[in-house]
Amino acid sequence: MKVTVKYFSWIRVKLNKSQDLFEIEEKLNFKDLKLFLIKKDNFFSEIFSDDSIKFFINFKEIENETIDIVDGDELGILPPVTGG
Amino acid sequence: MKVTVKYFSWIRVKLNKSQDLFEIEEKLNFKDLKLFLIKKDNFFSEIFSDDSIKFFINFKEIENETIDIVDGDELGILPPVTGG
Amino acid sequence: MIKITNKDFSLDDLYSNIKSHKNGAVSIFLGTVREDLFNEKESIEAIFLECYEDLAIKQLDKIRTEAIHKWNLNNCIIVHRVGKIPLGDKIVFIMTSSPHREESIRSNEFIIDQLKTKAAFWKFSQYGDDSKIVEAKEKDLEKNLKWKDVIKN
Amino acid sequence: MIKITNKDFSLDDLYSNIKSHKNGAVSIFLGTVREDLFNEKESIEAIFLECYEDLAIKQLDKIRTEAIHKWNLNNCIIVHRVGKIPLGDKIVFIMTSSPHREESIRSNEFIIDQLKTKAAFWKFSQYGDDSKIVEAKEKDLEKNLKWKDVIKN
Repeated sequence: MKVTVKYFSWIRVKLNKSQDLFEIEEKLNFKDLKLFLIKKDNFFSEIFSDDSIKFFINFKEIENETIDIVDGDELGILPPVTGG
Repeated sequence: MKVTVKYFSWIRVKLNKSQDLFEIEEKLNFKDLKLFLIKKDNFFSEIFSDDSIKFFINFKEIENETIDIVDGDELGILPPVTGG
Repeated sequence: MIKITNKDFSLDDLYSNIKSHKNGAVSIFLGTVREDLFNEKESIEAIFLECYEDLAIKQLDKIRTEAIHKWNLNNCIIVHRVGKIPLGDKIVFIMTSSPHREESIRSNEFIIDQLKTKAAFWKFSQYGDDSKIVEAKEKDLEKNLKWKDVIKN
Repeated sequence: MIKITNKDFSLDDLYSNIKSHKNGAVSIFLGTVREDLFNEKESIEAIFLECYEDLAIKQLDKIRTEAIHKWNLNNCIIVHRVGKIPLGDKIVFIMTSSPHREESIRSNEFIIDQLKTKAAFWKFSQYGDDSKIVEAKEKDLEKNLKWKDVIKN
């Protein structure tokens, strides 16, 4: 299955890209996805331990980390917002 | 001396005019002017006993009724305002 | 800037007068002609706004100056229409600008609350050739009282 | 109406969308680009606004719907600019309309407080080719908390 990960603000700047498209073989939930991403790039361990960052699956904030990830899902990784 | 009296809102409508110019011989203060006006038209006794009406001499609200009236003064008689 | 006018006005034109690199926030309040001004079933056709202009200018200037000092505003514009005003049209315009939003918002509300009870304007509603005086509202006087401490400080 | 755009916009055009005989009050808030965005001596040249558009639209729609229901508004328009925005230009526009002023004023403040902490936009300040991330403010989070009881009711 394909999972899009979108980066914003300082994360986008640091990674120097606004998104990644990952091809994933096994069925997984958000907890597993985190481990998958950390294995890809250790920078993600910094992201996932930062309390100020919020995670959205298909434009809904993740409340339960056991939520299943399915083909076509979009994960948004959001530092604190500063609009307005 | 000449004193202009300006009428607004329901008072203007009731009197069917927006102002009067009075020629006054004697020296007087605001208290005297009230008596002068009541003598001219008894309608003024209604005006001067209505707590909701405010009186301005030369665009300043009257705080002390003993204020002297001088030539060219303008008295504004204002029902409660309803702008905005 | 304070203006009393018998013509409608452009928001963009007024805004261009206060646009500044020093502003982070601009608040605008518009009072407009509501068809059920009396909360009655019968809809009005227009309103007529009467004004004691020389006094009103002084009163608006006092309110504006108080607001600018109290909230340290960058700028403030008050425009009030007079004469016949059609349904839906603008009656009053208040614009306040400041570096941060707290000041523009608070001061804007202060000005409209003050203006409602302390500036020499009177509304009449019009039905055809008939006109009717709009009564002053107790509620506006109460809203005014809440600013008592603010302007004392 | 909710709009995310990379162009400046006209206040008069936006106002014409909500003009109505049912309105007695219209409140507008504008956030604009302040030169001392960092409270530093050095003035910025412009800001760059980044947005997660699909999410931001949903978030703004939720805030707008909450405000309309809570204050029984006649209408509400939110416009947010993205991309490069010059000094002094508008960043965000919020317009609320209602029969009486209390509702348009309160709801307008609610929306900007919510938007500041709950909509997927990010500011960068620009100095020449350099850009710098604008840090989120504690104060905005606090302002948000004050609406907790309002939106629970």
